Amino acid sequence: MAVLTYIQAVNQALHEEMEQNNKVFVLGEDVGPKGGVFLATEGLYDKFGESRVIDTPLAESAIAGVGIGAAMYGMRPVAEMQFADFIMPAVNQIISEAARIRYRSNNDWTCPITIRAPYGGGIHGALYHSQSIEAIFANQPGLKVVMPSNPYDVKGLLKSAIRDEDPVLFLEHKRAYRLLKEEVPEEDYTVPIGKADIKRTGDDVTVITYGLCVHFAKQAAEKLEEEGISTEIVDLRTVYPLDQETIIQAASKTGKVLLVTEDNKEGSIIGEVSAIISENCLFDLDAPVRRLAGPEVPAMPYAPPLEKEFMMNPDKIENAIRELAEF
Amino acid sequence: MAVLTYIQAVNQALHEEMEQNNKVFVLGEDVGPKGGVFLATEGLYDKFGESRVIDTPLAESAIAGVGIGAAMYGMRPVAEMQFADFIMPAVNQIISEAARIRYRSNNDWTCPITIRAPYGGGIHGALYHSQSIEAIFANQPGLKVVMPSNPYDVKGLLKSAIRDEDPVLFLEHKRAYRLLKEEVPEEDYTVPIGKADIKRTGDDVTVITYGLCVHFAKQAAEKLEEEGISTEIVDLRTVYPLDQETIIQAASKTGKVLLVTEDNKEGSIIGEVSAIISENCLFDLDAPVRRLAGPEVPAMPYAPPLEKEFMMNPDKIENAIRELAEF
Amino acid sequence: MVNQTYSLETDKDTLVNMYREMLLARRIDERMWLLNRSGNIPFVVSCQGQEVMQIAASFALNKEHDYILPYYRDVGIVLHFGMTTREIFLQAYAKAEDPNSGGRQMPGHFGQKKNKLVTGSSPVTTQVPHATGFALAAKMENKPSVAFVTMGEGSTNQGDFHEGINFAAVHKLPVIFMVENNKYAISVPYAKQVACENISDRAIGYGIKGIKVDGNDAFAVYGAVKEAHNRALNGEGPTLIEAVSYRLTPHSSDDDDSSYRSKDEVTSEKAKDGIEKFKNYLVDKGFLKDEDMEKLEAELKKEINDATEYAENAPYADASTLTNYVYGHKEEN
Amino acid sequence: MVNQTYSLETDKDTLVNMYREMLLARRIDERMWLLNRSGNIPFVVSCQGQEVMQIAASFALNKEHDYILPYYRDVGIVLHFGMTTREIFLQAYAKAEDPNSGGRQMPGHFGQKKNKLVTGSSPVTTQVPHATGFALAAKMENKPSVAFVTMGEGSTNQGDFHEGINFAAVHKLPVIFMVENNKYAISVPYAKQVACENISDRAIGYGIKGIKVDGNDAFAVYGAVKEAHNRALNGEGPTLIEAVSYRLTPHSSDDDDSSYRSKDEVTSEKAKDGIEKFKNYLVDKGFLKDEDMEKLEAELKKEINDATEYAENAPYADASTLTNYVYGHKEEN
Ligand SMILES: Cc1ncc(C[n+]2csc(CCOP(=O)(O)OP(=O)(O)O)c2C)c(N)n1
Ligand SMILES: Cc1ncc(C[n+]2csc(CCOP(=O)(O)OP(=O)(O)O)c2C)c(N)n1
Ligand SMILES: [Mg+2]
Ligand SMILES: [Mg+2]
Repeated sequence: MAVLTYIQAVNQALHEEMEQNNKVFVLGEDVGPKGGVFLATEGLYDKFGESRVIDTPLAESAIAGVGIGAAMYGMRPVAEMQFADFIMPAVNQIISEAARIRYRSNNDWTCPITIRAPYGGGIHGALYHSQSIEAIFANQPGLKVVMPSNPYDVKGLLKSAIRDEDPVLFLEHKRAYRLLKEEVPEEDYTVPIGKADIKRTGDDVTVITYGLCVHFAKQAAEKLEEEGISTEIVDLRTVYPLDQETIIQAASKTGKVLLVTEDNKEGSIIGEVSAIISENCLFDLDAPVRRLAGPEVPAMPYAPPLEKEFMMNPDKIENAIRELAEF
Repeated sequence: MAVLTYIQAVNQALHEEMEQNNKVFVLGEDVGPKGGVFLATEGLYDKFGESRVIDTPLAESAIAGVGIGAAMYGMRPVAEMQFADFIMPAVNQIISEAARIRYRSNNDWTCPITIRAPYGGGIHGALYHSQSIEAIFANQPGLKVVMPSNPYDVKGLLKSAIRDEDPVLFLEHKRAYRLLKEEVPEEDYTVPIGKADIKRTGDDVTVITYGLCVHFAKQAAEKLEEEGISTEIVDLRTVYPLDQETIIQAASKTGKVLLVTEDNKEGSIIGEVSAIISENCLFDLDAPVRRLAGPEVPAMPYAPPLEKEFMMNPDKIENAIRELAEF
Repeated sequence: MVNQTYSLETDKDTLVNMYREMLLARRIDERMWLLNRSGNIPFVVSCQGQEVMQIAASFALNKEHDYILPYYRDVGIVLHFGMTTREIFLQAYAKAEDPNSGGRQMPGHFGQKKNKLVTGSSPVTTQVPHATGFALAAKMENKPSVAFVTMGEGSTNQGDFHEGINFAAVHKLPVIFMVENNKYAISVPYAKQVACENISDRAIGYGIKGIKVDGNDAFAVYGAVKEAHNRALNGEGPTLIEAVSYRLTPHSSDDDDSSYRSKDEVTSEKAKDGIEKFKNYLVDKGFLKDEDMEKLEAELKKEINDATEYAENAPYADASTLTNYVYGHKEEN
Repeated sequence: MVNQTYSLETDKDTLVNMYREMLLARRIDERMWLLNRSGNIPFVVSCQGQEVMQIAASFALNKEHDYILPYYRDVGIVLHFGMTTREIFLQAYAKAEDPNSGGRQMPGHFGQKKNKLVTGSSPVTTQVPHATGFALAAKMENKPSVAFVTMGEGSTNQGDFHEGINFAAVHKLPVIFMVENNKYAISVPYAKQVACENISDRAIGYGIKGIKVDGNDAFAVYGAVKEAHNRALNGEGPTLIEAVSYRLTPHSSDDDDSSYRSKDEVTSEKAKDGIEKFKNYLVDKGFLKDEDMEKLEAELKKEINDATEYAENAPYADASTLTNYVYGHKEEN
């Protein structure tokens, strides 16, 4: 097994899926000869040619909309939004169209499109290259929103997304792209959409999170282990629709739950997680369900002290776990 | 005091604000000679002329975007989205622009725009003329989302929105337009944005909701009163950012909380309400925080049996309150 | 009219069939209004005034290969591509058997996969990039399919019009964009929608062919669409066609058009009705006799009566089906 | 060049000032790259190759009345409208004193109300409808203000370009849309962005005036913008101007342009650099001597050194300010 970075796992999944199924193609801004601004599509243009690796005009609604048309036809488009922040012009196509096509046609038409977008902060990207955008889409039945935390899951989930019969929004944390590496099997495998994953088992406090914060939570948990605090970590992986079963089990297990997101708190998807716990585990709780999130500002600023202040990190998580453990 | 319908209250607020301040103008599709498809802007064109009552091309991103430009200039635009469902093409302008202008310019520029949109179901509007869209916008610091439940609040809140220094999304329940009537003062008054309102006091169960569901909750509460069940009803009025204080007080008061929305449940704004209660009132709760919402389907169908099945109604609320009371 | 594969003017059967379809669309629409005004169906959005362009365009397309992305006024188009009169009434009544959506969507939201009619929604113009996507897929798969998409002239001001056509133009895709210019977007007249003289001039800004035709003239529309179809098949890329007529009814059964246009205007436009014009042509040519007309009207009436009755008596979808088909099969990896 | 209020060709001081501003923009940009490559600032997005059109356009506008909606390459424009060299370095260093955003936004995200420079964001083309909004407001208020907005040619494919210009066209608003066509959208060359020969041809589809000019020719750009400005003030509505040059640097400091264009291409385009051309014109006319050049370069260098030093030493905004200015004063009704 080779050690791959998070972005190499994206790239490998694309290569393999395009090899296996000639209905799979990619489209987006700069995905062709340049290989994408983060090199997610590196090598695809040379291998599969310009008819399957399409540099589009600078128009996100068209990238999504043309992809949706091709998906209805029967293709398996993988559309790239250059930054998740720039998905906003495509919201109408994604929500009004992709998410509703099966339902509105009473199962006659379907829309198996995958829309990839790099999200998240910590890369000096400022307000418009750092955002967490999942909450905008996490209320739309018909759509799935996947946010993997580690290279292994990236490869397996991206393959599942491309093979899924329904539209999948696949959000990749851009700070994780080169930061996170691990062994990733060369062979074909998938990771199921809709299933959360226990990334670490523990007894004192349950941390439920997703994306880069899983990495931070692991670091925090390791440190706390030395202090004798045992942390369970749930990686949501699919943030919409949520895996209620795993959430309920893990929350009930320790009775102390910390929810973590890089997004600003109010209206973020961890509110829904909290509500699920509240509905189902009230009498198992030993402490209020605690949420740790970004501040209530529109997006992350550029200047280093401000970005740092906004960003989630292992220390913040460590402190919150400790507080809960001591509650 | 005259008895006004919900939509007449909208109309009266617009007339009065345009009279009082010549920076106020309206723009949207069919808002001119036709007076809007729901007649919200009736009479404005005749009174204020076509330069202040602007029939726009069919282009929501421009309606929002041009309004935003005019607001930055110093005007007080009131933009109408013909149906809330059609706000989707304007999401980029609303979220990336309106909500971020003050913050990104470090308070140099501001964007005092009001965007009105009729939302909600129960009018045979099917998938695309019935949606609850608030959740899409309820995670965006810089923006305020107001959803009044009754004619008095409509007039007072719309005036506050127009006078607000920041962008306000003003969502009007279209089923309420002609259904709900009450006495509304002719004089100038405002209702504060950001403050929830106790629409009924009670001791057994707290219902927290907004929009048309407040009306349904009142009907349910009246019936239950006869059975000796006493219901407190909180009308959120502003669904973003939420009035945490009022929510916490009202939830703690009875210890039994029912949250109601017409939206589908997962990812709706009542998840956030639940999370706030969970964080702050855990030890005051006598029952799990219960959520009553629409089913997890992309949007409300047209055929009467399907629409009826989807829609919230007093009976569903009554049953849920009773169950909680008996918990 | 270049490269026409057969001469429309002389093929009697084709012409009479075209007339039949136009008239059927009109009669269906008229019946809808009656049913609406009598309280039997809650909503109608009309094709009246646009049947000629719809049918003429359809005849220039290929039923076997082409993908059709209609908009809400296209009763004529969906009829031509295989939706039955009964099915049209089933969707008007929103009954379970409605092939478009099983009664989930409002009337006029067409879609029927077996006839390559692509499902549509209410937000206007989203179908334009979809059509480009169909054309892209067909090209990638080397299929002789053309995507044909329609929209109102008001809808050409949406960003998706611009983005969808530009994409198709850059990639020289086999797609035909036909604007049904009926001079109003609900209450907003042409002059308040755009400042250009011709919607078809927008083609220049995409580097594609633009054609403007009288939408009441079946031959002109047929010729333009045929030319566009040939261009598409020959790899010459997309065409933007503007067909001009008039919306003879209010915007929908919920609209009162007296607040924004005069009776006189409507009356004078009615006089230009293309169906009448087409009929007169057939009569002049001797293709259609008085007795044919009577027979035809009787046939259509029976077809519409049967369809109405069937749809009226058909059941609604059961409330228990509300949550069906949100997602397909679960991922099973 | 019609209706010109003064003859640009003969006004020596104006011409020399123009040259000074172009050169200042270029030298600032060059310094930015040095600072980036030496690790002092994390990001640069460049104006190189577009200074001539930026300065020439600015000189045709009215500093007192006009509203300017620049895009991220418009160092030249913001300089002309009053942003100081020091302020430009403050934003490059993202320091608290940066008037654009206090260091909140990335470099190149301009905005300074006192100079009527309207705050911009990263998603391209959102500023186009804003410009229409400023023009609408100015017209409603009867002010002699024109809105001037720029964008790259790639950005003309966004829906907001279409919607914003169409709105302005219908209402004949005083706004100038200037496309800075530098032939690339990051790695995507013109031919993969659009199929039309001229971006300026899109004007036809909006029923407005379109003008294409050589962006390396200051006189041509000045004339086009002056004409557009006059049209705007005379109530003749918007103008779409396309000014063509070339992006001399990679897209940004994060881009490696060798993966998508050849060195040869870049070299041959560099030879057409408009600043050099403009300087030669001034030298030929005798408006600029060698010693003037030396003095000028020395002046600019000092200005840039001072600004760099100031910005480098200026403090960042304190972390405690992170949550300031999300909303204005609380509603107090
Ligand atoms: C995005 C969007 N905005 C608004 C509407 C409401 N609406 C429905 S039809 C219509 C006018 C359409 O005009 P046009 O495109 O000319 O088509 P026509 O109805 O005249 O055939 C409007 C504004 C909509 N359906 N979608
Ligand atoms: C909506 C949106 N999509 C994508 C991007 C990423 N992006 C930044 S600049 C750029 C290319 C812009 O090209 P052009 O408009 O020609 O301007 P230029 O940079 O060449 O001056 C892209 C794709 C963005 N900023 N906004
Ligand atoms: Mg129309
Ligand atoms: Mg460019």
